[in-house]
Amino acid sequence: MTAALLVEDLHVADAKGTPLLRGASLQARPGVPLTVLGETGSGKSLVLLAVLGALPPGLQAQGRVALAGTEMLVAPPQARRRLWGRTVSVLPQEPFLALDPTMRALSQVAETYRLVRGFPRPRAQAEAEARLRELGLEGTGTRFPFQLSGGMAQRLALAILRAADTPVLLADEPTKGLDAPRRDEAARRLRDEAERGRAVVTVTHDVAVARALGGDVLILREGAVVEHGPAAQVLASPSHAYSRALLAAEPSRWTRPARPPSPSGPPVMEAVALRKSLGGRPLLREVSLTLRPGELVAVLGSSGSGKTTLGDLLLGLMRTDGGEVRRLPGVAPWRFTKLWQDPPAAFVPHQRLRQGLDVLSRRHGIPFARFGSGMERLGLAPALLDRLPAEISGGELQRFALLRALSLDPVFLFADEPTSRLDPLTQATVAPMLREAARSKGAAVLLVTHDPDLADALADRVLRLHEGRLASAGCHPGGPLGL
Amino acid sequence: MSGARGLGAALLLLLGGLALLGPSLLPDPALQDLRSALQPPGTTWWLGTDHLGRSVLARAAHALRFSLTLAATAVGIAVLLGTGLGLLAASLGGLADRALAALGDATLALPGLLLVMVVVAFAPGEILPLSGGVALAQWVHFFRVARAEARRVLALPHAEAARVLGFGPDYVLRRLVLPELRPILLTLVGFGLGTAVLQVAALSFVGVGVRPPTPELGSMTTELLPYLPEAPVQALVPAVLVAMLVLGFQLLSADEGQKP
Amino acid sequence: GDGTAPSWPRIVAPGEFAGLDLSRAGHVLGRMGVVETLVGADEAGRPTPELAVSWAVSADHAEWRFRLRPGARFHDGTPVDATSVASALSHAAAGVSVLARAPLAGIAPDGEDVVVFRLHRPFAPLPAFLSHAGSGVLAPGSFGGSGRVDRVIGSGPFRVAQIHPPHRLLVARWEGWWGAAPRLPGALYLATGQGETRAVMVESGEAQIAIGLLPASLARLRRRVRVAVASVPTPRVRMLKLDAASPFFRDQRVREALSLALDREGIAGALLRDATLATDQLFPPALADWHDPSLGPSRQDLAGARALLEAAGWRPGPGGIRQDALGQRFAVELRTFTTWPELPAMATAIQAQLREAGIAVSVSIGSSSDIPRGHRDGRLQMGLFTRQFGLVPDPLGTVLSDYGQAGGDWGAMNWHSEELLALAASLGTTPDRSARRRIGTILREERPVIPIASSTLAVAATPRLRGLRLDPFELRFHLQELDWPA
Amino acid sequence: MMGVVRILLARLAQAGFVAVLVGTVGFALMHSLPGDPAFRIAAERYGPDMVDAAAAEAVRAELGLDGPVLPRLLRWLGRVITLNLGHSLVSGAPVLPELLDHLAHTAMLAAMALALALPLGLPLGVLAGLRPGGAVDRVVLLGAVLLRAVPPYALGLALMVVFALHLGWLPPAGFESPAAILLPALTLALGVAALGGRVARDAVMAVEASPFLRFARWKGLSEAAVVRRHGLRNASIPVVAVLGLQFAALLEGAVVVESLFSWPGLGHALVHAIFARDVPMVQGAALALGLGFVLLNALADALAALLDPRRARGTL
Ligand SMILES: Nc1ncnc2c1ncn2[C@@H]1O[C@H](COP(=O)(O)OP(=O)(O)OP(=O)(O)O)[C@@H](O)[C@H]1O
Ligand SMILES: Nc1ncnc2c1ncn2[C@@H]1O[C@H](COP(=O)(O)OP(=O)(O)OP(=O)(O)O)[C@@H](O)[C@H]1O
Ligand SMILES: [Mg+2]
Ligand SMILES: [Mg+2]
Repeated sequence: MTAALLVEDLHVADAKGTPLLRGASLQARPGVPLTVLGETGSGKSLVLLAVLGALPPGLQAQGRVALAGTEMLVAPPQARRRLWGRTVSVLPQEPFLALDPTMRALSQVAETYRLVRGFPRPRAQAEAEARLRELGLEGTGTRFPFQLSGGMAQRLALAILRAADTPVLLADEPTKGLDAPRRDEAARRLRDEAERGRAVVTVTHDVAVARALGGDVLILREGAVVEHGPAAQVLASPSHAYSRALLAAEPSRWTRPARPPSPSGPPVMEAVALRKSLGGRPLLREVSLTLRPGELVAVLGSSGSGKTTLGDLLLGLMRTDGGEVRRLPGVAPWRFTKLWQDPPAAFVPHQRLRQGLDVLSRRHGIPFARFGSGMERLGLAPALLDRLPAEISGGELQRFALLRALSLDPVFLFADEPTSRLDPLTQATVAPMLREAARSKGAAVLLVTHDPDLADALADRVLRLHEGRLASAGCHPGGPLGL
Repeated sequence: MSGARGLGAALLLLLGGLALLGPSLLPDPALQDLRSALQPPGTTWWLGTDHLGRSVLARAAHALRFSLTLAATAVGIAVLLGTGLGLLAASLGGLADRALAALGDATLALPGLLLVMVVVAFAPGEILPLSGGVALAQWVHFFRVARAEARRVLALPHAEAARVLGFGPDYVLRRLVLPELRPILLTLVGFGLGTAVLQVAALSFVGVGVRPPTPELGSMTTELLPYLPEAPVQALVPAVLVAMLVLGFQLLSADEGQKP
Repeated sequence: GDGTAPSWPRIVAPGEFAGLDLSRAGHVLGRMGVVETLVGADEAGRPTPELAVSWAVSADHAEWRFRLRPGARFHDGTPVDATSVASALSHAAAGVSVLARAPLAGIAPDGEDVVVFRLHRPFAPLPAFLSHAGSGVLAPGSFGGSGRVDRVIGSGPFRVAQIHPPHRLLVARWEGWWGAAPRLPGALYLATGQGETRAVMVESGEAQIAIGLLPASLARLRRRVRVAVASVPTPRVRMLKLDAASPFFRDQRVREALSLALDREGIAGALLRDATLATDQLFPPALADWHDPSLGPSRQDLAGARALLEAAGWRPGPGGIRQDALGQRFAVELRTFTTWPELPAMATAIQAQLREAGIAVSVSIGSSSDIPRGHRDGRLQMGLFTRQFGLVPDPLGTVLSDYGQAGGDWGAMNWHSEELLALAASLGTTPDRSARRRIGTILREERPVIPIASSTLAVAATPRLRGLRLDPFELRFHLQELDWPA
Repeated sequence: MMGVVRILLARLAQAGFVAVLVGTVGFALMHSLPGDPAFRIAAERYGPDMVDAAAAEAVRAELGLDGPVLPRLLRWLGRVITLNLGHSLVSGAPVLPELLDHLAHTAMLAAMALALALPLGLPLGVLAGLRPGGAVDRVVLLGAVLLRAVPPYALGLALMVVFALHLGWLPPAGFESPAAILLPALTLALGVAALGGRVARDAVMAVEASPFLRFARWKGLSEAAVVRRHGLRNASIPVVAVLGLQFAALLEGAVVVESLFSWPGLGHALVHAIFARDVPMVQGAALALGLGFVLLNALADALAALLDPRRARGTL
């Protein structure tokens, strides 16, 4: 059987000639899922865009990309466009940006059935509802994207991908922000697609997803393929040093820190009996929480349970329906800060990163050099500073968000899925910075994550948000978290 | 599209040059020769003469200076006032927002002509009261557009992020809202300039505008219109100049709309 | 449906009407043949019988008796009798109308068919005053409780079918008219302010008659086969009014200099498209008794004007503007208005021409009322306007009100002539042609006002329309004589 | 439900505020104009041939124009609640019915102008925005600019000559046949279409650059579907804001076109009223327009909220 898609020796460089991809090659066959793992910023998303024939203007590509017999690098735009939605479909890395802000969720799924696949309206509607249901989104069809939680938006994008039912499916981090059952569910759906004879290419940072998908695995680093082979083989016994390091960096394998000294000092942030309803439904029923300096508390909870809402209430970005939030008095307001679940949403789209940091440094009197050393620690190349937020990879942007937040010397940091777009190896270097912010700078950090291993590895306390209430999810260290 | 920008800049420079230098190089625009009324363009009168036998070229140059000054002043005031209040309303919200919106409605509701007449009554035919009057009639447009756009941008997450990062409303409005507002503002400014010229023409039409013999682009067209069949060039020159002015601004803002 | 039918011609004219009573709508109701007057006027302005078949003045000139037309009826069927005529005209005389300016002591019926006007003093032009649109006869049923007109019931060949001030009047043939039955079943009057619009409307067949064409469109329309253009001279003169008490115009030589500085033929030729309209007589050729055809229009004579100004003590000063011995600049304001579209352009031409003579004129364009008001409060220096000497067909009335002892709102300002007053008084009893000419001469020599150009009334109509007759006094359209065969 | 009531009440309060403001300021402005009202009214009533000092004095006596000013304003404000706007100083007729008639004509004209402008300007603007710098964009830009640069008076006359005279398709002016609205409406529409099209083009360009539109294409939707379902709605948000204003401007600003086409609308009447110092008429017109704008803006805001669900939250 021939490859449904073929990438041979793909080179991509930016306008200045800086290489972004250096001779990547891969192929995907129907029925065999291909999973791409790799370092953040290594070019995974670019490969997918190249396959789709939608590389951003300004980038130059060489090599060969063949999709269902069409040479995507040289084909005229109309020829490429004809394949979209019929031969190939894609789940972009940032669902928040891909969804039409003014269209209801169900319509965004149903229009694929109706307009691309030509189903009559009632059937399209029914199919779309089924897709939503499969992903646990029943009842959200009439909502607009801004009324969805991060994980729900992610699942909605996945539903749209599945609705396309094309021979080739490209999914860029389809499971980020999902809790384990939903993640596994999503992975199983993708594997099913492959088993139905589709060529499925999935980019992920989650080794568990790669395992669940099976098929072939490819590991990318600095724009080149370092390893390629059947999942079982590559995941179990990687041959390349980088692959080994990458796979060994899963949070579950991190060494746990020593037990912290029990926190003292006046609470930085205190919530008493918070209540909040959204869309007419009570979301937080009674949430109380006390955070002291130096404390890192993790909150787990299923997608849509109100974690982001809780953070917004604490930071005063949303009004409470009842209860009280108390902050440590006498502290500048910006030292209570937040890492947004969707990094692109929090960056000014028309502002280059350098400019963004520059105004920040001037606003708060932070020497710009401090950003330099921070970037080095976070593995961010200085060249990235001159790009727009849309021109760097998801993981790079997420690290810039972290850099920005930490530079303000926060006393309280609400970190909403701060590592969702990072590969395990990078996570392992970045995540400790959060702990460090708490330990050595005395900040109170409220970490939201879906990854119990990560919570377990970082947090002093782990809480669980369930049915509008916060409960302790076990005690540190090491206890089984039983989700 | 930077070719378009260049063209726009060139047009505006050309017009600016004509307005700046023309009056001193060309004959007195009020000089009449009734027996040479409505002469076609030729070597004596490059653009012909009007119904009173005055040089249309000389009048056009003077009119351009007058109308440019007037339109720029009027639109300048209207943009500053309208955008300023619009941003203020959007960022304050609540009662202040509603009060400002009501003020805008009230200004719109008061007949523009009445406003202009009252302002102009202080110094009939003077450029500043005229611009003031026109600005008074135009500021609401900028106000409402600025307010709507500011409300939209202020609700976006990156505006929220800027606030969390400790940036004040000043920064948010200047760096986040204004860049989004700029393309539409530029478009409106371009048309606003043309509208200002035409508004003054409409005022002359009802007898409130400039006093004779001041040449002014809008009323030049209106005056010469009855003679269009006999003297098409003369009647169209002022309109063409206004068009070039508006076009220049539109071209200048040509690729502003393309957000990166 | 609005009752219009394709066979009802449409007339577009500039005049709007601000209400129903004759002081506001008389000019429209009269022209459309709804309201009649006791006396009409022929092309030369001579009185003709209308609702009155004959009239006579008593030997002491103190009483006029008008015998009414037998069988005339109002549109509501009631007879036009002496009582209703006397009450309608008394009503007009009490309001804003030309009748109010006549020296009336009372109007009373004498029997069924005679109306008697008693006067304070002899007043020869009374019949002419009675032909003015504001002196129309409305039926008693027209007046509501407070004496306001709330329905228009006239006695003319056409009755009101619909009336919507200020734009629209639809009239329908009235079968009970005393004259020969009109051929037209009805007609529509539409006030249309813009001359260009009227021209296009008649050219495109949307209107059948367009009254008052702009000079610029006239030439074009004359070349069209789809319209017939006709014009008559009217007793309307464009003129400058000067404050003869102001330090600028006190001296008659200055007023004469102004007149000499003007290039009337240039103005008339360029702006009115007819150089022959230039005139420096107050009374245009249309007023044959008053006009002196032996006097051509005075030519522009800048040298003469400068010399006169020089002689009057106005010496050249800085910037080419003259100043007097005290150093006062000869800078004056000229007020005009836009009701007649040519006035602002004429003001601009005058401004340029006076500038040549060393006089700085600033032009202020406002409302027509600025001129009478400026006359009253003394602020007016110069005014440019048009004056209808046939406001009543005998200009004597206008002369009396404009050039009397105290001058007139639309005439002299702070100027009068004993000789003229005496002549005018004598005209109250005798129709003396030489006295009339003499009045014209006095005005021409003393120049309390400076005439510039006379007027024509230009009308365009569908050629198919038969029997169109132009009225120089703009009192009637003569619709009852029109025929518009299909 | 409570929310709706609250919004309605707020709008009502705003309307009341605007009414009082507009009535008072209009009154004050009219009284600060130079010129003697008695003369102005007489000129408007009796025409230039008949206006003189005697006529002005008669008007002054009839209307009691010399009385104190403040009580007149208070009386007006007191009566407004009962919808009694007084009588016109010129025609003597009650203001309200006259005003409603003018307003109806103007609203009809404005609505027709908008109805003509939208299908004219928006599609062209959208096409131009989809291919900025392309042929359509250039032609549309040039056309828009020319249309906005020609005085409405000239534009109207040109249309009249072409459509009424040469082609004979439409009546040139007047309000005798229903078709007579078309030419004045078209004259106004061309200007609105020019601006609306231009704003639409900018908005489409902005939306065109957004990631969700790219994603809509990746979904496989046809270009038409992409534009229709995702482009237009998002791009129409700023367009609605601008067009709402244009409509407002049309209500008042059609003076020149109305008098050119003899359209018995508010603009024309208003100019006359201002010139004639017909204070109750001007106050009434300003009041009607003010309330109209409050309503119009409420509609525009509602439409914006409908188009942009994020706005509907109301918490900004
Ligand atoms: N439009 C662009 N212009 C210039 N450089 C770009 C552009 N888009 C991406 N890059 C750069 O190309 C490199 C690869 O980006 P890509 O988005 O493919 O990374 P990725 O492997 O998907 O990483 P992540 O896991 O963080 O999403 C990054 O260094 C990024 O900064
Ligand atoms: N404006 C809104 N109107 C109605 N419902 C809303 C609105 N905003 C959020 N919601 C709903 O509130 C719930 C909680 O959202 P939140 O973003 O807090 O969830 P979360 O716990 O952060 O989920 P995730 O892990 O998926 O990010 C979701 O069901 C979401 O659909
Ligand atoms: Mg990526
Ligand atoms: Mg969340």
